Amino acid sequence: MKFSLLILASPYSQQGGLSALKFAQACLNQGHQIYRVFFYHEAVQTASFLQTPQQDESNLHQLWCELAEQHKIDLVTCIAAALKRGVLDKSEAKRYEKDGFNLQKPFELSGLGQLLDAQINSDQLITFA
Amino acid sequence: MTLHLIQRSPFSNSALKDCLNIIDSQDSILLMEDGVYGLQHSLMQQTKLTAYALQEDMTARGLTSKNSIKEIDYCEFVNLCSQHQHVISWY
Amino acid sequence: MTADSQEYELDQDGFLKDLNQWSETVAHSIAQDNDLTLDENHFEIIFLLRDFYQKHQVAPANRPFVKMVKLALGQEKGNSIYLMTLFPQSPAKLAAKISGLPKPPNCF
Amino acid sequence: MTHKILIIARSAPYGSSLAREGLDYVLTSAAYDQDICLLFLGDGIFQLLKGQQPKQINLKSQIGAMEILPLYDIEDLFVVEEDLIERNIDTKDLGMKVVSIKRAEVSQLINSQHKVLSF
Repeated sequence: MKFSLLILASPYSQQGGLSALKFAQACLNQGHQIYRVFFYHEAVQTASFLQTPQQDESNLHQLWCELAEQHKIDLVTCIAAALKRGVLDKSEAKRYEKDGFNLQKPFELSGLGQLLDAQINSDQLITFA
Repeated sequence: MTLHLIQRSPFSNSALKDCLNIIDSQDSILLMEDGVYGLQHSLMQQTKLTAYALQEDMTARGLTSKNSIKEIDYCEFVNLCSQHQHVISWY
Repeated sequence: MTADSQEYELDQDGFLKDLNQWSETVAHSIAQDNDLTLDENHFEIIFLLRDFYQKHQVAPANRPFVKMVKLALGQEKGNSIYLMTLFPQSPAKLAAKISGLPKPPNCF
Repeated sequence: MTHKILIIARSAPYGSSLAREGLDYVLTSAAYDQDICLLFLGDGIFQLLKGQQPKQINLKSQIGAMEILPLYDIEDLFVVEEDLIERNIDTKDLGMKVVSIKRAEVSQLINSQHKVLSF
């Protein structure tokens, strides 16, 4: 089956991101496909590569990167929700004349159309809030 | 046939109550994250619905199953999702 | 940028940075940057769009934009060919830019 | 292919951005020609109240944005009748034309859809 995940949970204030990772891993272990992971609402902060948790805590950003690279998963961050929360890639930083950026591959910024595409083209879209 | 994911505690959030208000007898319910505190709530203790709770979230919180609610792992969680027409999260 | 000795700034995509600076003169100037000369037909739509934004605080996508014009001014003007003639290529986006509405964050 | 998508709105506006972000998704989906209907349930009903003036708290109006739904050809707005009563709200207090349905009818609505998402 084709699954997509919608994550709304703030990465370190809520459990949703960690649950989503476990769910994604379980999907892949059973031979299912993850079509896309879409980060929206507070979850857009997961996309920032500047997050620096302590060594004995999970680094959500890094865990998603590893999973995405291993299994070629699409990690899409909602551009509108991300920009206002200070999550920008290099080209958006340039466009809005900001000094720095904090999002790069495998994460990417895109519109809500990508969430619609995921909802339509997956058998199941599971929300982690 | 819908699988309802309850992701918040019923003692502080209306997710479980709102869901039970509209749930169909054919539907199933899965308690996860703080939703597993639903195990302690009278709303779940009376239920005749097919109900599950995510074992890892229960264990993490020191909860044990008291009634007909079935403990499942992530593998079974994925299976349940694939067996239902819709999966709706309540948070 | 200056229009009628009034200073205003545009961002890289040609949208007004400070929406409060919008005036008809500024609209003419933004239009010129987009190789467009405005007449009263343009302004009829511009004021309609500004009213709409004031009321709903949302800039409409293309199809709803056409429908909005149709509801307000009738079929003769509320069709995509007419609006495409006034605001070529992407009418809703170009009209929003000239009308001093905010830049949509995604490019759809 | 056009999909029938149901969006369940159960967040009150303003206190959290979920209601607004849910509406943004609705508008995007409708702009891509999907067949969208909305169900207001629980606190989501508060999104529909007349007379919202969120300028006072420096936020954009939820009801103001929802008024444009007909322009996006979204005509099917449902509210749960018992949830209205529970909140002491009459349909006259709502700023949009809605259809009241009973709690017992919600699962039928859900089952009639291709896709369902809640905000």
